[in-house]
Amino acid sequence: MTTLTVTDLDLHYGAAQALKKVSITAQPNKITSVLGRNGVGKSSLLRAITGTHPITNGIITLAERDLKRSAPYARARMGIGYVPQGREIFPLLTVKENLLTGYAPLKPKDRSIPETIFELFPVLKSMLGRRGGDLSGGQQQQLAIGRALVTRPSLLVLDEPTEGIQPSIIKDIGRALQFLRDEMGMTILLVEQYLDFCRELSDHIYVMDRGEIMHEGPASDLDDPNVKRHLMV
Amino acid sequence: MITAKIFEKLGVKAIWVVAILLALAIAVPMSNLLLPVGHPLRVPNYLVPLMGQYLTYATLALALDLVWGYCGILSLGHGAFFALGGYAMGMYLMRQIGTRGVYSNAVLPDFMVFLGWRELPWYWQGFDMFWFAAIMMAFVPGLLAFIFGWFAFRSRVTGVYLSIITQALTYALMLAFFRNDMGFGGNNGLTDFRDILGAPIPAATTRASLFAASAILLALCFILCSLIVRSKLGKVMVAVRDAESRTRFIGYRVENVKLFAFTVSAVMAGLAGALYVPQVGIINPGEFAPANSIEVVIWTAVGGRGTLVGPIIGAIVVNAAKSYFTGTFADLWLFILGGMFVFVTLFMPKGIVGIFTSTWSALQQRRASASAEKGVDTEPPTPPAQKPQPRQSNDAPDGAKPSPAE
Amino acid sequence: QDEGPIKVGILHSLSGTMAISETTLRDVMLMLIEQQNEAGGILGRQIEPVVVDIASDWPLAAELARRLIEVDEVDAVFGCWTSVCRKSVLPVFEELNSLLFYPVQYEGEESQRNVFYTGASPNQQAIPAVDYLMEEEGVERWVLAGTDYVYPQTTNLILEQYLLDAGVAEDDIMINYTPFGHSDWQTIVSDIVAFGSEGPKTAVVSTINGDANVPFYRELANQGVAAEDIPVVAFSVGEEELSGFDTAPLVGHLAAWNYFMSVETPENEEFIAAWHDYIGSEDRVTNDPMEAHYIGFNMWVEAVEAAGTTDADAVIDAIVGVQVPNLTGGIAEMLPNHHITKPVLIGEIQDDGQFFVVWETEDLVPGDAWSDFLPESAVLEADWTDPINCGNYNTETETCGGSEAVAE
Amino acid sequence: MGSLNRFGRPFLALIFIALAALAAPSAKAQSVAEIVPQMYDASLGDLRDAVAALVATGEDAALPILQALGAGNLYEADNGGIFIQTGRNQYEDALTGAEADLDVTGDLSTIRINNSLRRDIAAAVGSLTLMSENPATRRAAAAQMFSTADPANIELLDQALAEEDNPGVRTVMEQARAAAMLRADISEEDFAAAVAVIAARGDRQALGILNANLANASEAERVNIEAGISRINQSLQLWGIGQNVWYGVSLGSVLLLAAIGLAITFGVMGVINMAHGEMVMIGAYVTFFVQEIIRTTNPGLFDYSLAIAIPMAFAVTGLIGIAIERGIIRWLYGRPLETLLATWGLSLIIQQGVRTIFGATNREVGNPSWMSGAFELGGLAITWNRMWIVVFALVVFALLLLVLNKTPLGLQMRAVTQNRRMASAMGIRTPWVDAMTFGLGSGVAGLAGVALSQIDNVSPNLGQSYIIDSFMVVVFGGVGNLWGTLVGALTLGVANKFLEPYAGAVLAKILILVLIILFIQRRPRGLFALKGRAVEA
Amino acid sequence: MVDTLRDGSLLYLDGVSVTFDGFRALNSLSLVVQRDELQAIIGPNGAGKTTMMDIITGKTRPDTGEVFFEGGIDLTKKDETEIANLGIGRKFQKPTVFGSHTVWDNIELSLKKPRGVFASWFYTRDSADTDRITAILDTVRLTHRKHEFAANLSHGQKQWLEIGMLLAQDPKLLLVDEPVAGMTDSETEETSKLLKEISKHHSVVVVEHDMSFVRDLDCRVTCLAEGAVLAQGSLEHVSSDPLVIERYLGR
Ligand SMILES: Nc1ncnc2c1ncn2[C@@H]1O[C@H](COP(=O)(O)OP(=O)(O)OP(=O)(O)O)[C@@H](O)[C@H]1O
Ligand SMILES: Nc1ncnc2c1ncn2[C@@H]1O[C@H](COP(=O)(O)OP(=O)(O)OP(=O)(O)O)[C@@H](O)[C@H]1O
Ligand SMILES: [Mg+2]
Ligand SMILES: [Mg+2]
Repeated sequence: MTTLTVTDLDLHYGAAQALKKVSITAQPNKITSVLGRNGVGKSSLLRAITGTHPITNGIITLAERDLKRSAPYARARMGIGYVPQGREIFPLLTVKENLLTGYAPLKPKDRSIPETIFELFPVLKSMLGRRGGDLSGGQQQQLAIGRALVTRPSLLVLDEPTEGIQPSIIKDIGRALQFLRDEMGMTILLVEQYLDFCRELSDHIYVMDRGEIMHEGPASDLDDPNVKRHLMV
Repeated sequence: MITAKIFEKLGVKAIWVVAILLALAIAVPMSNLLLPVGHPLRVPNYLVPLMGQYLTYATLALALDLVWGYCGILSLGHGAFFALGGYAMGMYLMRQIGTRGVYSNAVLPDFMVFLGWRELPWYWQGFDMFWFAAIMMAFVPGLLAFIFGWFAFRSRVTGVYLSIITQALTYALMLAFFRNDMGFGGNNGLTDFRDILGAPIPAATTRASLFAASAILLALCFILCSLIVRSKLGKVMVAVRDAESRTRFIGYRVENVKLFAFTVSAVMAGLAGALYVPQVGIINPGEFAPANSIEVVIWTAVGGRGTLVGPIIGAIVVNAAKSYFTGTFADLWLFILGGMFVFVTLFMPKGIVGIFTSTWSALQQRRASASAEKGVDTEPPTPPAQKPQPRQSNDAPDGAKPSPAE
Repeated sequence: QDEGPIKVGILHSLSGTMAISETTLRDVMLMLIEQQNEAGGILGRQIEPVVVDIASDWPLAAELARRLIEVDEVDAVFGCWTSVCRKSVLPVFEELNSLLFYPVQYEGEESQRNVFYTGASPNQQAIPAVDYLMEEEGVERWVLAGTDYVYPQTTNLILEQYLLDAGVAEDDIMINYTPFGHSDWQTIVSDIVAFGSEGPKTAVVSTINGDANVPFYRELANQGVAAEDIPVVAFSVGEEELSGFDTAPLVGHLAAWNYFMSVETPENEEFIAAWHDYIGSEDRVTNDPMEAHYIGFNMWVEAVEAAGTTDADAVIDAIVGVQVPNLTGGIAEMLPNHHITKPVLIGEIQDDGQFFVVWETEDLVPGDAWSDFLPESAVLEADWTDPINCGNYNTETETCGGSEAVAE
Repeated sequence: MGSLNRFGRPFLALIFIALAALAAPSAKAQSVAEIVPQMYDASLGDLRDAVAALVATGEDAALPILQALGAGNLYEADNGGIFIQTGRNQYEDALTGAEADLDVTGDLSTIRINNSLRRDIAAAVGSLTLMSENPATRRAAAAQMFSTADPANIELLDQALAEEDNPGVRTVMEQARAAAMLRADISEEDFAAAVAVIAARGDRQALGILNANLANASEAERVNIEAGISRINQSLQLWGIGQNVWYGVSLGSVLLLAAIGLAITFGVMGVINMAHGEMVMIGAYVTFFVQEIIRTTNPGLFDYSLAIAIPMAFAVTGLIGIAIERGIIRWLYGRPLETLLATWGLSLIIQQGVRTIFGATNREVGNPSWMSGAFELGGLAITWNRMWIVVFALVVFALLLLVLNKTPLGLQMRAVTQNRRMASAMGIRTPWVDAMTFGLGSGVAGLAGVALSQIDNVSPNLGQSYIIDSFMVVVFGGVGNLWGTLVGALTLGVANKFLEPYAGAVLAKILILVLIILFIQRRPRGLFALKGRAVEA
Repeated sequence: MVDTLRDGSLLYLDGVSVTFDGFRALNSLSLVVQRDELQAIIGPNGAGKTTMMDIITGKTRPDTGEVFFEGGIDLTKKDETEIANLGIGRKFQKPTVFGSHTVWDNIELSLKKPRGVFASWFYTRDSADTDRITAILDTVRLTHRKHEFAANLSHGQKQWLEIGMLLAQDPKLLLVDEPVAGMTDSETEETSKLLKEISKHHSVVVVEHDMSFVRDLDCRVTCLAEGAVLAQGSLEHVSSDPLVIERYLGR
């Protein structure tokens, strides 16, 4: 089973330390959320897990395999799908080509675009020939999520996936995540600021502040004043 | 207390650089002229014009740094402005030969005589007067840069497109100046200079004066660049470099900022070229060769782009290396020089100056961390070891150590 | 002070665009020096070559010339190929009073006290070639094709005047210039063919320089311009240039030089053998500028021996009148104008990349510094011996023009 | 030599009478056997006499000797013997036909001739072969006579025409006859007819003949000729435009080849690759190397040398490219401008390296037979090497387009260069893709080198002369767009060739540069500019 | 009639259409913003909200339609710089800041000052400017990072910096594209307070998808869809529109 464990993680940007001894676990069939104010290190944690930024210390394991030395593409091949903050669409590739980049870690026989993506984001289907960079912000966000799903991940890592997306589709995304969790047995790690969304979906939450994990517990803890304190300005 | 204010605006580093340059302007000529031959401290004759030449190169590199390092305009044609300034000086020097040319023609330079020209072309008029020539040394490159920049920046030509058309510009000028019909001596260019301002060029005193003039020009240009770079205008330039369109949306006229920097830079390059010519004794269309302009970019990169001091160091180091190696390892020097460029890129990403600043900041940091353990929000602005990478610009900014506003 | 080796500077481009031609000259100089050392050197002292690379960069040439003379203290310098190189180092040699031996054919219009021109001046190459075409091939129409720089321009100016004087109509002369390193010759070759198809016999006089020649000749070959129909006579194409491609389709096109590798004389055979031996390859060719260095070096050696010193002034005095054998069976003499006497040979390209000499002057031609076909220079004379001692003596006003008049 | 021609001796005798006029007035007729030994160590003047004498003999044996002399296959031996080369290191005695024994004869050396002698021989051989059994030979002989245009040939041509049944050869013979007639003293109608025949031919050679006769024609004849000339000029002018387009296309294809590798390393990857020219140069040296090996081991393969060189050059430069990417470029992603510095350094090193290994001088790269010469297409003269280069450039372009747009590798290449980090997170093996992309770009540059070795110098400077043009083309066409590179290269090529006749080569080049500068003002992102949000930051 | 509407308004768009490669992003859009008005714009992804801002700020030229500022100024004839100097400031959907400048310098560059080359060259910061910058930094809570390079900020911090830069420009009309994306709930509340405060003396147009934020703003709401206005009015009114629910809010 694809359990993700992160132990005592340190991460630096040059001299500045962004993560301090961070440890989390994400279980299969669960949605694990990480919350915190701006700049506390949520995205940094996800970058560490996906390998897009090097870590200074600590251990990351996926299904009991150590990821420390693996390049991002190797992690993608182990089943990590990543929806980064800021969309990171390939701007000059068409929507279709953006989706096709997800074929890279797949075996030839698995290479197809799941229909569910278009059910979830119908707008993508009508825009397959358009360049990714021309899409509106929200459309790009939808594309980014769709693109990650093409790789058939066993661990899905999402960094504020609802940012800039219209309310109706946010609801769809929520339903889709539940489906992926419940029916596909996916491990889902979610960073989100949108508390209502989190509360509704999450099985387990972590709260960060200043590069450290300050709290861990079930989603209901979100209403705990101790936790709220970390999310206040 | 205007001087005090200027000093303050210049910053300590610039004052040091200027002081060193001025000291050189005095010390080198004195040592060459006053000390007896063979004295260990005497600067030998041949080194004086050579060092003067390096200083003009350094001025050129500095000029490029203003547009490239700060404004993000990678000009691959800066040699053109240098050469135009040089030609203006060359034309003056040619006119000074007078009847001492081989054909004893008081007006026409030798090459015109034997190619059968009957009278001096209109664009040669006035170059017998130094003041006129001196204005042209700055005006011609400045005007060309202004016109070129006016169109290019208004049309929003940026990035490699701009780089390549600057290259096309210098290349076209090279081909044009190669033509004998242009009246600039074809590929032989202008040579055989005798006097400058009445002083014979080969004389030691003239050489020393030219050296001093080069050092002073460099110092003045450095002051000018520092004043620009350290002002808010300098920050706008960097902003343009990082995110040109964003700058527009704040309300700055990007094209004017670029045009200003480009023109000022071209004028500096032209003046440098003007001082270069009497010290090497020739100006020919080879100076317009695209490869020459690329070399200027390389000096700047080797020294450290966007630092003002870097290009000066880079120009001197690369050229001194070239002088030394071409004379000493005639067969190997390209390996050495080429290897040096590769080495610098791989191991000194911020150029030679970057090595100093990073050791300096490492030292500072050690001191800072020794004194206090603060955490993520450490107050002192230590320049990050990792360069920030704005996504939209293809021009990775570096250097330009931020001078915190306080 | 007379102890230790005598130093000789070698000032050629070993990199950049001109390396293609000049590297060989560096090698031949090293060979000559080695030979001289084996024969006991000069004045009982060994010769030490000092090699620098001017990298086809002319300001650098001036800088390195200065360095050779001032820092390395060489007694003579052999070097340069292009005119601009010579022009840029010339003030240095004048200022520091040293010697330069310049081995390449050039446009003339110059004579300087410190420079010895061992290559051909226009009257030793261009004019005889045109004469040959006029007389032997009956050419009436002329294409003067050159690279756009001073040597072709001057040469063509002289030739044009010469042809007009010989009664050729202006319409029968076509002048065409191309940029350095021009590589697409389709249009120009077809223009030549068109010009040549207008009736009378046509020839091309090529002053195309350097790299541009290979693509030019390849295009000639491919468009089938045969030597029997439109012969091309070149002044800058020698054995070295021809070694870059297959010359079979070009057999019969011409070149005018003062030396060809194919000339069969004992001196030449010995020289070629020594060269092959030195360079370690039988495939390497010899050419005219190499011979010029050979002559120049031997002249310098003779002059130094005669003067008993390497002192520049003494050598300048001693060298005028020095005679050394050239490689084609004649004698080269250093004239008072610092040019030398040379035979003029016209060769036809053969399929092995060599030239077959089809014509040669009966007598040696003395090099003329100032062309008689340019109005301004017709009255000038160069003579570096007393009493004139001037590079541009005006025979009409009987004065020495230029700086010397003022300086002396 | 058996039957030399279809008509045998009587006819030959006639030829020789006709040729007697051409031959130098030799005192008395000699036999071939007498003349040949005189050719040993003869001066050019003596050789000329010998040729005339040989023609005058009227013997069959003269023809092969003349042909050999004209082709440079006639040799003299140290012992005074004269030999004809029949094959590689095979010589037979010109008189006896006996195989040469080098031990007896001593060294053999070619008998050299000059242009005017070559012309004489060609004329003589032309006359002698006019009756050959082979139509191609007859045609060549007639063509030769056309250019000689000697009235003495008229009778001969009449004879031949009477027998000729091949229509193609007939035409040429008629034209040759007409050309000769113009020089002879003939009636006005005949003159007009001859002019008509020649004008109908309509090419430059015809123009030459007409022009040549203009000077000494009578008033009436002149009108005739002028009409002929203007007719030819008109058609030539039309064809001239086509010819210019072709020159432009062919120049464009050279630019395309030179630039297309750069369109990958620079256009797609964003590496300011100053070492691109050196990859082209290495490709040319690979060609040289391949040809050198073929020359020494198996000369028969020479015509295939390019076919062998193409994959070799691609592999060699591609591998070098991969090595460069792995060794240097990969440390520089994210700092594209620094690649300029590193690759500039590399280009210096590679140039000097090649200079050290292969020497600074040009190396000989030959054209295989199928790359030599020209053919006519209507009024267009098309040289084979240009034509194959155009084809090659288009094929390379098409293949590249296919790779880039239709293969997973192409998609991954584009993804990686647009956002390396994200591509990696998508599971794309970025180091591998980077290496492949740079290798592909370099390999294509190497292919360009193979083609350029056929038209230009193969020297260490080869690359330098193309690098600037390559950047111009890529930028003019629009960075990152392969079609732009194609259209850009062809546009610049054609524009250049249309400017050249008016402005001269130098000004044309300057004008092109100015046009590029002005064009970029109008379209700041090149011809095929990418538009939309995606590109505007 | 129409003219009086235009003259009285700060921003007036009428019949604006724009097409990209055949795709109609704005379809005869008409919109009026009054002086000192706060207006929220919602609408599905791709409705054309950002494109509308592009048109107002001169980044994109409309194919047809009128865009007037302060009644008489035709914005379609002006370029970005002129429009910015007329007093229209913008926060971009995707935060774009000057990465190699410090946070402080980012704000300083944006301060409302003469923008000319020489004016910038000879500019010296006076204490009023310093106070203003300090105040803005406080507002956007970046005081503790004022010496940090902007490139080193987290995504949310860049959003804040953009808002700070917008404030510093002190424009007459603020166009704010998705200001609270990536902010915590409490920050969202702060932002709405801030915008309401500003709108007392400025006109503000806010684009957002966060309904609770829009509710907090308590202003006129316009819902765009497929490049045209779908509904307009109070939030209650708009959000009860069945078309809005179907196309935008979802069930
Ligand atoms: N340059 C362009 N080329 C092609 N299509 C474009 C371009 N610019 C915008 N579009 C299209 O126009 C439509 C409107 O885009 P816009 O960014 O204005 O939407 P939006 O309302 O801001 O959406 P979001 O809420 O997702 O930010 C989108 O469908 C987008 O794909
Ligand atoms: N590329 C970078 N270089 C230097 N520092 C960085 C970089 N990226 C982030 N940081 C710093 O690291 C810290 C953590 O940033 P991170 O992006 O992980 O925050 P976050 O929790 O995701 O915030 P947000 O909610 O705003 O996205 C911040 O203080 C930020 O300034
Ligand atoms: Mg984040
Ligand atoms: Mg938007």
